[in-house]
Amino acid sequence: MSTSMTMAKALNEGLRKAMEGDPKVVIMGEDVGKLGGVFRITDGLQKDFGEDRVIDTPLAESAIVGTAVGLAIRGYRPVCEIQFDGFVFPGFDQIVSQVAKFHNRSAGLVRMPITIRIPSGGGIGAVEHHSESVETYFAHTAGLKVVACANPSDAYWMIQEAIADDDPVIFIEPKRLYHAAKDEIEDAPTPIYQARVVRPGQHVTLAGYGPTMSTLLESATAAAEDGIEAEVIDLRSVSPLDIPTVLESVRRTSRLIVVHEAPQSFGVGAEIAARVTEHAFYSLEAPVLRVTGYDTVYPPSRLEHDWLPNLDRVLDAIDKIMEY
Amino acid sequence: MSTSMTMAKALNEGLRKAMEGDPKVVIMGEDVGKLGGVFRITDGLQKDFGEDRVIDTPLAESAIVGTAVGLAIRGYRPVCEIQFDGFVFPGFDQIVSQVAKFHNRSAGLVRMPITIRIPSGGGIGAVEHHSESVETYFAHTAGLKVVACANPSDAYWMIQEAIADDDPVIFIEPKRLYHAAKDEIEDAPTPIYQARVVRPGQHVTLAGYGPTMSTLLESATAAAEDGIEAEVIDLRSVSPLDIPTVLESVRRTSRLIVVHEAPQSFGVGAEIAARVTEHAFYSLEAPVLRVTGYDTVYPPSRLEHDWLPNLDRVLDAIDKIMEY
Amino acid sequence: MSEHVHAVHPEPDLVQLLTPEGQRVEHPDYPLEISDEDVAGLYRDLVLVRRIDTEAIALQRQGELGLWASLLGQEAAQIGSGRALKPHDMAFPTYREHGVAWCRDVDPLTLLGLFRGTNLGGFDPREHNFNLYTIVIGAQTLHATGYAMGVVRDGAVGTGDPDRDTAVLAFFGDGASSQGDVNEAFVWSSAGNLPVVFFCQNNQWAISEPVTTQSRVPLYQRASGFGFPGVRVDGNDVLACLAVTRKALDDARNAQGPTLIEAFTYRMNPHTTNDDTRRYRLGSEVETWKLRDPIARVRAYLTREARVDLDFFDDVEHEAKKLAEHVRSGCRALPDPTPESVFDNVHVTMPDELQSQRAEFVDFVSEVAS
Amino acid sequence: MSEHVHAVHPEPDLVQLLTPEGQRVEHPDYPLEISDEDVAGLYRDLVLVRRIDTEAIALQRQGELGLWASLLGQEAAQIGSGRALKPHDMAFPTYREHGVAWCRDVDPLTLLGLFRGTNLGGFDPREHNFNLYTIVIGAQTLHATGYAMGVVRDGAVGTGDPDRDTAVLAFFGDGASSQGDVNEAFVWSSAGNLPVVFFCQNNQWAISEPVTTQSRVPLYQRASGFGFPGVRVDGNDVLACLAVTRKALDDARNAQGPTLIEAFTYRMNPHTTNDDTRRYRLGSEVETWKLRDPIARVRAYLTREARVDLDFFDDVEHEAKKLAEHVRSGCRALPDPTPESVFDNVHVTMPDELQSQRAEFVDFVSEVAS
Ligand SMILES: Cc1ncc(C[n+]2csc(CCOP(=O)(O)OP(=O)(O)O)c2C)c(N)n1
Ligand SMILES: Cc1ncc(C[n+]2csc(CCOP(=O)(O)OP(=O)(O)O)c2C)c(N)n1
Ligand SMILES: [Mg+2]
Ligand SMILES: [Mg+2]
Repeated sequence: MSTSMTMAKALNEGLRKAMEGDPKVVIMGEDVGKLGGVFRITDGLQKDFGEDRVIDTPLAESAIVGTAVGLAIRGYRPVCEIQFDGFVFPGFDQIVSQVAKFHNRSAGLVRMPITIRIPSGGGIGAVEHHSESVETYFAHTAGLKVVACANPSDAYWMIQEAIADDDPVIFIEPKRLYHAAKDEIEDAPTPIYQARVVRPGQHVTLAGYGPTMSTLLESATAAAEDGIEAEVIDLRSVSPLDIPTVLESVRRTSRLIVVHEAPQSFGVGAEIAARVTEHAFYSLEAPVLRVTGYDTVYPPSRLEHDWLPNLDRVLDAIDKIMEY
Repeated sequence: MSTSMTMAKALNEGLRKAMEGDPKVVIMGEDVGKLGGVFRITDGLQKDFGEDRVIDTPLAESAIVGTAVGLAIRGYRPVCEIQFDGFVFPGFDQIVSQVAKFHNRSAGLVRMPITIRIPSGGGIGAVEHHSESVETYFAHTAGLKVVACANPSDAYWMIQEAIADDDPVIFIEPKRLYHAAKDEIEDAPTPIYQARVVRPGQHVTLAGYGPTMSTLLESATAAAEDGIEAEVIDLRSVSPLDIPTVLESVRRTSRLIVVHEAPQSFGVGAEIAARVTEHAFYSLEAPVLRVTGYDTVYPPSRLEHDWLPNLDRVLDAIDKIMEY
Repeated sequence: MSEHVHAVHPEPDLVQLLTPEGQRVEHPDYPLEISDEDVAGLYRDLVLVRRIDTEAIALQRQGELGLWASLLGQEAAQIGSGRALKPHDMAFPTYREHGVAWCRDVDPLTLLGLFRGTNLGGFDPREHNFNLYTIVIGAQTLHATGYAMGVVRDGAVGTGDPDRDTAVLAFFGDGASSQGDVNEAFVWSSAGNLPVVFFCQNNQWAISEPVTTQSRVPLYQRASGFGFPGVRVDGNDVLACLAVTRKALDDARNAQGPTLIEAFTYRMNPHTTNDDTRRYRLGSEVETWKLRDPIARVRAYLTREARVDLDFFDDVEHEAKKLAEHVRSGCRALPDPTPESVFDNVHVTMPDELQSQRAEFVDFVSEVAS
Repeated sequence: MSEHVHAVHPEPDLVQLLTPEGQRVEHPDYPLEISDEDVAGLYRDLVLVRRIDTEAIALQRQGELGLWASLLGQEAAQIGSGRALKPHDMAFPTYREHGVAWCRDVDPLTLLGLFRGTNLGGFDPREHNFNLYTIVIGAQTLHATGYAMGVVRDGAVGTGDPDRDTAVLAFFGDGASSQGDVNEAFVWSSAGNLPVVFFCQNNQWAISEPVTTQSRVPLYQRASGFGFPGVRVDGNDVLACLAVTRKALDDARNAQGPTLIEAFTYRMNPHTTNDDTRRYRLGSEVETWKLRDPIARVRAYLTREARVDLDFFDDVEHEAKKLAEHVRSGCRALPDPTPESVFDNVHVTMPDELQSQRAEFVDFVSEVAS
């Protein structure tokens, strides 16, 4: 396989590897078969692995997740595709009350190695319900892990690690990056639940995940022109959070800005701010700032680029935090 | 009506007032009719207002909420009862994608004056799914308001204000307080979205809502014996948050502890910590501390009292925060 | 899931009043008295809504719309059912019922905002008794059911007063029939004997999935399990759709409870302008269905059997051209919302926290602008 | 919702093999060859599970259990269906199938932890092919459906090998029939022709709501709308429940797809030990159903028609006493979980953040203790 590819292709290859590696891995969802999913992430997999392993399901998210629970009890390792972020909610009960709890309820005797893939976030000019950021709902739910890939290499490796994990994993895929620039696939994975410093810096730390990482890197480059060296961290895992990596950085920079697309209030940024402030109270020169979606309904697409965290808003926050 | 009553009775009286005051108010849910609900909150209402206004629905939460949306479009003001916190999830999609968004999607032309009552939290020795704290999911959802009553008087007034509000309101009822001690009903309400200082103090601020308020007050009393005067704030509204009231207090006490039953991570405490730290950074002598449920599945009832925030854990946090 | 044969051929139990060849046929349960003018009126509707659809697709190609869900092939199902409604009845569409919107006198431009990305619907469902488009599959069937509960509570069913008795028409697709919400709507309307008619356009496909992925029996049969009548109608026959829906709506208004109508039709275009049908269906299937075109049969009937003025067809063509122009220019003229408008109508009264987010945003946007 | 008459009388379409008077009757579709020993065995099961139930209620009164959901009146439905299962079949119960658990050789004490509050289930469903109790109404029907998908993928259906072919039995109640999940389970198993049998115990009540709140037609008819067979059986007739479930399970194993069985029975006790029936139902209704007691008719049959040893009934009584003692003492002896165990098994591997929460908790608990 070529080692340079888009995120969409990387996910497709990662899924293929997972299916080759374990006959118990099954993919299920709406239009994942012949169509290869509306984003073509499962392209060709039904042809190669058959209809029993790549399952075009009836149109019912609660059943997609609920039957995955039954498949897991029977010893399978289901990978559910939710067609768009906004459509995970009909399956919410099965995820939160069944998938997340089953292992615990069975005293650890039954595992739920279920991966729920969710093409997420905005920026693609879609209609309503197609640009939601739903990670916080799951991060607040004990028993679930929530990760987000931000580049092809992570996409390739993380999807395999998520599927291999015996715990249920909500796998956030930044849909607007699916067909963005190709990139090299690294030879080995960075462990899935570890954050990664993607750009070193000493004046301020920028932490994000998934769709916002490119914005963070551009911001760091722009800030560098004004002599501000921003350290950029790709959290990769939203739950569990790799706080030690963030703390190590903040102890050096004394400043932290968290960025995400989900609405600000009660979002991921709040948890990071609370935890970092608790553990690095005396290291902080300024409060943790958040650059996020606003506390509104996701806007009509003509307005999404004003609404989403962008370069200007991050630079603005950097100016603000440097003034403390 | 006697002016001293239990929270259960106060809610019942508040609902009765709301129904008397507006013929468009309808109550709907499982067993709310003859039985008066499993907690008897709607006791006698069907007898007095008829089966058309107090509706025993089929067993389907998505439909309870979804039909409420249709009733609202037709001009009704539905009050939905979710039998227990853990059973709101089958209705999650209708709440998050329809109830919360409809007013916005209609450009403000259609209002969703829907109140969703949720008996919440633990401490009653119940089986699984009957002791969940679900407020954070809704607080993170733009378009919804989330409030919690902590005493009979607030229960009486807040349920009426929630029903009168033209925005959808998630109404959190701390079920373990339903039949706790009677209390006086005040002559006038404190506006529903305002926090209230329920005990003044100058050394540390304790903020909570709903089920944990009694624990906070006991903790303040106990702390006072050691000469620590804790100011106790009943937030009352989780979303919107009345941050100004908290800030005013914290600027005096320089210390804040937030308490809630929901799991700690990505919970309400995180948002309060993040916002207060941002706005009162230089006033804080210590990081905001959180005394909350742990990041686990709600435990079997024999363990819930160890698991829940309790007097000892709050006092422990007070000692900790005073050491800064 | 096990193997299925994908049946595209209408079954014997299909109600038809106008054959694909344009022959008027009778059905014992669905007598239809209709004047030539009225048939001509339906023809006009069919042609005009197809034209709206054609224009919208073109506008999407030109980048004026972000997306469009075409109704091509489903005109008869939508016009037949739409014209069966009385003004005070209420319709709950999915995202494809542009033909029903037309019957409700909703200006096509009103529908475009959602697809252009200038709003999320943005109209008042009560103005034309036509609800906002609903994209979350099946959700609107519960809204329709609840609305019908309201109708009952308003005493607007079974009074015998034609201006008062009200019915609700809920649209959904073959794929949607698998959603919990849709089946809960069946449970409620049957148990509550509610004045709601469920109109399922079985266009054979849910994006790339054939209807057999959802059900191994005809969808209209679903109703019987819930205790109310179901009927399958030729969805490409505007007269049959009109007659069958009229009867069901009358029953609803007369407190006879719900009916499920399965309009057996076909999605001639891709699911939306984003879709690529070559991956999952055969062109030959589309060809078969072309022979059942909903417009051609009415035109054949009008030319052969009815006495419409000679220039009727030209007039409709002319009208279609004017409508097309209205859609084209109107779409381009749709105002872009102001950035700060994203903060409007999240709540009836804006909470302080959102006020300050808005203020910050406004400063910021102007700052960047300057 | 409109008015309903609450029908408690079995309809003609009810499958019955043993009358309330203990008369053996034949049913053309459900011939049952059964030895006196086996009938005696069923009698023993019925008596013993009723005794478990009686003891559990007493234990709840004494504060040893926080809650109990009584099966009184539903013994025949549960023993008949439970005994129709083969060891390698899989059962998915609600929270009331103590009788089915018994048939799966699950020690009654295993069920008590959930109700005592010492665990959340805490056993391995695969040990006895009996799933954890599921309290979220309807959720388990989808788990059963998914499990059946696994069975198909394992090639364990339709092979003709009795030790290999596997069926799944999903239990739910009359109220649950309204949940989206249950209807989605019907959609999937029908479209997928899955080896799952849906066993609905229509005990006439969902807490305080009569079955007419959920449906105006018999529940077994629901299946036809989804394209698979439904049958109503006398849920107080253990022989009929056995025969009907056996046939349905055989069909499932033989790749004939799903069946819905409605066991027409009655919840003789309150919904749970927390419930108060006086608020919503008449004692006379309970009296009527006492005449249809599932145990009395088997005893009548055995005494009248069968040749069981004279002391058989005494032996069963004696065995019941011993079982009661086992339940009583066993319940009191159930170990309390250690406080820190709440952190176990949230994840297979405990994340660092949870580790530190645990550490803090452990220090804290010991601190307070000391
Ligand atoms: C709950 C939900 N899940 C998935 C989707 C994505 N989606 C949009 S349309 C569609 C297919 C709908 O098929 P059908 O109900 O037959 O209607 P049609 O598009 O054919 O008119 C799907 C899966 C959605 N909009 N909502
Ligand atoms: C999703 C959900 N909603 C509500 C409840 C509360 N509840 C527990 S049992 C019950 C009634 C169930 O009735 P039925 O399905 O007939 O079963 P039965 O108890 O009669 O055996 C209800 C409403 C629940 N457990 N789950
Ligand atoms: Mg379709
Ligand atoms: Mg029942």
